[in-house]
Amino acid sequence: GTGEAEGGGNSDSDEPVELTVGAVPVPHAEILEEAKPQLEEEGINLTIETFQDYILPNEALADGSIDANFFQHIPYLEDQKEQAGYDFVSLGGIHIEPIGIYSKNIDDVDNIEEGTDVIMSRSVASHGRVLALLQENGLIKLDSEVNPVTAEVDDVVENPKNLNFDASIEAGFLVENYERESDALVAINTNYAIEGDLNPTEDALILEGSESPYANVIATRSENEDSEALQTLVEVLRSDEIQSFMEEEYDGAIVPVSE
Amino acid sequence: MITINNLSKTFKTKDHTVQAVDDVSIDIEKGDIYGVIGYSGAGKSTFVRLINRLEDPTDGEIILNGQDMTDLSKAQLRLERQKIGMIFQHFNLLWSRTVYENIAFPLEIAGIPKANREEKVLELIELVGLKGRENSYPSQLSGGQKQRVGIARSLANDPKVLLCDEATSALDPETTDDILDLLVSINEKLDLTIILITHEMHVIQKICHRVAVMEQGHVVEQGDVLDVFMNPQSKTTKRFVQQLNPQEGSVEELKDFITSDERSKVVKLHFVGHNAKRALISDVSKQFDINVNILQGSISPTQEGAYGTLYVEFQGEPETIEDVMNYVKTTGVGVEVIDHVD
Amino acid sequence: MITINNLSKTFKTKDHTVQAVDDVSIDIEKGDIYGVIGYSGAGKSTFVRLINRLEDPTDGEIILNGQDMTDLSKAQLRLERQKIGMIFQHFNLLWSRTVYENIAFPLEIAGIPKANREEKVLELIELVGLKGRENSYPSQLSGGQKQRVGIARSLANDPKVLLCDEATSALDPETTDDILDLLVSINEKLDLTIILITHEMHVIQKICHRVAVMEQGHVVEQGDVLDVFMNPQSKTTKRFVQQLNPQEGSVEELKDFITSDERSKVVKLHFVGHNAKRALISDVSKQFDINVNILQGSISPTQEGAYGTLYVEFQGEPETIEDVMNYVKTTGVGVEVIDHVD
Amino acid sequence: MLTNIFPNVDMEKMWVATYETLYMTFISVLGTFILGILLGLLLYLTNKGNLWENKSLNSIVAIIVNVSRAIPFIILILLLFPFTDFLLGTIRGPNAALPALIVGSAPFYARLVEIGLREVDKGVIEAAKAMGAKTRTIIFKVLLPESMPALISGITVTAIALISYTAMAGVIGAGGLGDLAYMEGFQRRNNDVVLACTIFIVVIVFIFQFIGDWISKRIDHR
Amino acid sequence: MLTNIFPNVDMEKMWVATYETLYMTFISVLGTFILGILLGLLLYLTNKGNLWENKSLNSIVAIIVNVSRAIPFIILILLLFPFTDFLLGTIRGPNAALPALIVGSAPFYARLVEIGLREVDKGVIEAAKAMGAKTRTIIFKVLLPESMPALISGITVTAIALISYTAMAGVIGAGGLGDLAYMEGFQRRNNDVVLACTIFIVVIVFIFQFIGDWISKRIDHR
Ligand SMILES: Nc1ncnc2c1ncn2[C@@H]1O[C@H](COP(=O)(O)OP(=O)(O)OP(=O)(O)O)[C@@H](O)[C@H]1O
Ligand SMILES: Nc1ncnc2c1ncn2[C@@H]1O[C@H](COP(=O)(O)OP(=O)(O)OP(=O)(O)O)[C@@H](O)[C@H]1O
Ligand SMILES: [Mg+2]
Ligand SMILES: [Mg+2]
Repeated sequence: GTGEAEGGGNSDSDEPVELTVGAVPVPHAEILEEAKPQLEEEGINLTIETFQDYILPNEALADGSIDANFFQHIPYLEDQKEQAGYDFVSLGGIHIEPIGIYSKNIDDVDNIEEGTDVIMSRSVASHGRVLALLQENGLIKLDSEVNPVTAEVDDVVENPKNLNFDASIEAGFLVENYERESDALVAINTNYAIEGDLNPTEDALILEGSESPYANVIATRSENEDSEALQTLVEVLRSDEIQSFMEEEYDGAIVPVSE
Repeated sequence: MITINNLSKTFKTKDHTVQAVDDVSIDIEKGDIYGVIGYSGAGKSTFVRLINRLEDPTDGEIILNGQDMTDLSKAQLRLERQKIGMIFQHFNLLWSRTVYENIAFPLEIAGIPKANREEKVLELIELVGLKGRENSYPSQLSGGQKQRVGIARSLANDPKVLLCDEATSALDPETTDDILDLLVSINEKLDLTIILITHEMHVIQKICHRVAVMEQGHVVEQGDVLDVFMNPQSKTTKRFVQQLNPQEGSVEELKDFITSDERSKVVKLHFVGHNAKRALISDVSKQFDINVNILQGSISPTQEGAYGTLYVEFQGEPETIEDVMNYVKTTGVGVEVIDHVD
Repeated sequence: MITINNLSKTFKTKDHTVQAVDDVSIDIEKGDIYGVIGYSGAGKSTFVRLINRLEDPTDGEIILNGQDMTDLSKAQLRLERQKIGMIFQHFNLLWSRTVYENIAFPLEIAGIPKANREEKVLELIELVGLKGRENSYPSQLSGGQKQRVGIARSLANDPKVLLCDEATSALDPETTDDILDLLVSINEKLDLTIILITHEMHVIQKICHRVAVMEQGHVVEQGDVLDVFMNPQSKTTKRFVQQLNPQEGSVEELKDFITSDERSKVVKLHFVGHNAKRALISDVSKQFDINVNILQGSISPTQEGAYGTLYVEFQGEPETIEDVMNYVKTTGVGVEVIDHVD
Repeated sequence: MLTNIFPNVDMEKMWVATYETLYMTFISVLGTFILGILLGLLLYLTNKGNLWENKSLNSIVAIIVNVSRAIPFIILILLLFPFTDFLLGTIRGPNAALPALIVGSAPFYARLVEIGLREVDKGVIEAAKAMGAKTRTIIFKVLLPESMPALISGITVTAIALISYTAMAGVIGAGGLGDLAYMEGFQRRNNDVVLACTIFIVVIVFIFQFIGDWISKRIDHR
Repeated sequence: MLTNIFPNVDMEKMWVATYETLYMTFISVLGTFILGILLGLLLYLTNKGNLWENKSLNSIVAIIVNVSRAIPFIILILLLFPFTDFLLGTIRGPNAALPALIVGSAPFYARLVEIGLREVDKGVIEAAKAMGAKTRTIIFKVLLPESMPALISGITVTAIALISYTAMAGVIGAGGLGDLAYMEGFQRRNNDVVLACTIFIVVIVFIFQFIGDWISKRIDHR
């Protein structure tokens, strides 16, 4: 609970500090898992709570049942803080999962035909990100008054190729859609792409660059901002060992960050 | 014991009202077996259900042991009902309970502690002849055995009155006799008042002391069974009395004997009660120069003496036949010339 | 018309086998109303269900119009069944169909085009007296009316044989008479062979020409109804014959008359058939110095003549009584001294 | 005024979603009705003492029915992807939801059908047999008509369950009111949208229940 | 050998998930049984011609039952958050799934209870009344015991549906076999895990069905 987190970081103490962090299974929970031994050395006993959606980890953080969470990027965090009035802070980014747009039949952005389907996850949190990526590649134009992070399909103002957006597919089904809906563009989060035996760097038609603002962060309640245990957690996650684990394990599909 | 005054019950449904029981007044004495007979829809069931207030009367009063059943509170009514046993045509046993548990049910309802129930239940099981079947479920019993359980159950709370609604109508003739014998013996042993609904005349004949005949909610006739049998007034009653002697109804076969010959007359003889002259035919044959052919009919014993009808043919001189007729009248046997059959 | 040879049916269940029908041989002639009577479980239903192969016989043959029912293919059997009507105790009407549609059902099954059905159905509705109720559903009919629909339905395909399994057992006595009359009239009008199962003796008495008595799968007695009535051999048959005259059974009341007095004897007189001497009592009274008291009993007409039993008391000198007994025997009336009642 | 209480509700989207829900429900109810009756008849007929008594066939059908009743819907969708793709050439949209909806609810309905068929008076079936009826005639002219009120009230129950099921079909882009409530209401924290969708669903439920009750009353002449 | 066919199956995780599924199913079956019988009794007793005849109360209960039957599960979870939080102090894990599971299935079971109660012979109820029984006695000694086989086979059907329902509770971290199949099997394309979970689920289904059939046979003395 909260109490332990606040008193955490006192490595002189014999009692290990309990830390509970919420995460989605891949890759966040796996990265945390990898960090466990190092944290133990630092006197921190890490418990990982896995979540399947993007609303509840923040709810759980708000009601105090976890000390921090590790699943979201800054734009989403900001948006959620605004919408739900959370008093959260980011303790720093750990990695970027570049989102990619894949297609079985389309091999070049220039060959995208009129009326092509664009399939993306039903997670509202990622819609803006996909749309921003499409905008960067000149396929659509978003309403300039809208923050690209929270943009919705409705905010597309220019759509020269008449792309057809389907933004309601279960994220877990995206790879299956890539396989079967061969004429469509499918925006797949990197974690699902990896699990679906896709290699983002090779298979993606469009891949987010490392300049992406979507670094995944450790988030916690403002009151915990100075928690030593959480600071230690961030440090460990940015350590060389963990960073090289990410690079190797995820085949370049995950880009570690350290700022 | 039970006095019913001007009892009425009207059912109102969407499209019409039914006067199921209409201004019925009856007196039933302690220890009576009181029969109520009538055709389907006559209001018999409604009548008996009014007595224990399964239906609320529209009008009238039911005085049971000096207690007016119509002005009881809910709680009082429940207590009162515990003193009225009821037996149903379809037994209405709980299939989820054994014979023992079914009979113990009214005792549970009356709040009698478990320990005190056992003796009573076993005694009743013995009484209705089901010893050894305590742990059977109703589905393992024959119709007659089920009705015995029903009877035992209705007696569990030592009721003063037993209501039977077509208690034997679902049983075959054999079993019916069996159950009726049981009812008579209980009536005698426990001095229980029994009100018995039926549409079968022979049930009335066999065990009832008094009878009321219902038709369209009215009691059209009531009194001692023999009185009603002897002088059926209403058409309904006549038809029921006929039921008892089916041959009496089918008088068509008499046609062949009804001729215009003055020397032959078809006569109906009606024997009623203890002093019915059983030797009548023999007497007449001796005293008069006349032949008596028995055509059809029957004589049977009832609770109150012999009862029956014989159709006979008198053969002889017209004057002799006339004399015979007059003689028969003096013996108390009913006599009637049948000169046509319709 | 129907010849049944050594018919047997064994049911095998987990824990025991039941020989429901056991080596039954019966000949039924065209136009007969053939009754089969027996207690519950005697195998009556199984017997009749074997005839139209609702059950497959274990052994024996059923020859119907020269056709052995036991070696038909499935398709042939279906065709053959269309020529056998069947009436059920519980009517077995389709509640989802109107009277008209229920009666048309066998015609649909036989593949008769819709247009051709109408005439037949309306004719049958007329025959069973249900005109005007064509569009009623079974739930809107009384028991008797339902059975009329059942009868009409069974006649739709102009069957040569009608099987009735307890066709009247679910009906009240009134309605039963009604339905039996209808069966007789159909039998006469259409010269239909009827096999009629029942456990009620008066049904047999009223309409059957011939009867078989079943007991535990066997036919213990068969023949003309009157023959069987007159000389019941088996205990079962005797008990059934008693059913017809319930008073005959309850001979307890005779006890009071059975004394050790040599000058009084209780005698059972048995009248059977067309030549039953109806004037017997009158005759005896005239010819002998003896008094005849009628105690109980009944005489009734059957399809084949009068039939009945009277219990009488002879009062007179012992020798005279002896003479009377000998005289009665010469008249063809059965006579038997009752010296004890059990 | 309504826009005050429901500031985020877009009526056009609501109608589209309502149409999608009704479309999916109607078609899948139809499919469930047919498939369920087939399976239910099989269960009934192959049971002991019935027309096609066949212990092993009965067990196989019973296993299929039990298993598909227990498989979670999302797994069912997944397992049916190849079939759906083959049948419709797509795995997205309302149509693609239908196979899973039907396969998910037909076994449940089949059980209700079986129960209904068991209530048919054995005597009536026997009467039809005694008249020389073919099995087909018995099925179509006796078993189904005589159990129709039970079949109708069963499909009503199933249809109402299907309405809630269609929400789950949102995961493959089938849309509908349940999905709208999740996407626009829950995920965007617009409680008014959740409420509006719930109201719409409830109204649809009542209409279904009303129609079901009415039909089953009309055809019940018992 | 088994590890050859199921290379990705972690038996420890399987047992944990099985435990979670069983835990959620047991508790929610229990809750559904009690709440469903309560609602079913209310539906029955307030119906026309019955002990507590009350048209408006009957309509209210019927509406509650119909509405909660139709609300999609995910929306139901959401709507119950405040209640769950108040009751359990958390909105995550197997326990937090229980309110939604129970509220989602009790109305369905209530309908089955009502149907079962309607089958109780009116004559038997009347007999109890004629003996002077209180309403409570009639409920506990007549209505419930006499309808018990129907109540048991109803809860069996409901329990099997609940097993598939628990998979959806995965969204709030409740775990269970359905969730394991989705998370570890489907999402990671480990078909062996999907298969293994499905087999476990099917086995559980059969055990439930067997127990249900056995009990209902044991107590049915009709
Ligand atoms: N609850 C009710 N609502 C409306 N009408 C009723 C009700 N109960 C009985 N009736 C009507 O009251 C009349 C008398 O019915 P009741 O059941 O008392 O007749 P019964 O003599 O017992 O007939 P049966 O011999 O068929 O049992 C009938 O016309 C019946 O339709
Ligand atoms: N399908 C069956 N399986 C096993 N035993 C059976 C079956 N059908 C009938 N029996 C048995 O065969 C015997 C004869 O039964 P059947 O129904 O023919 O008698 P019944 O004379 O018609 O009796 P009831 O008057 O009660 O109708 C009974 O002992 C019965 O238990
Ligand atoms: Mg009645
Ligand atoms: Mg029989």
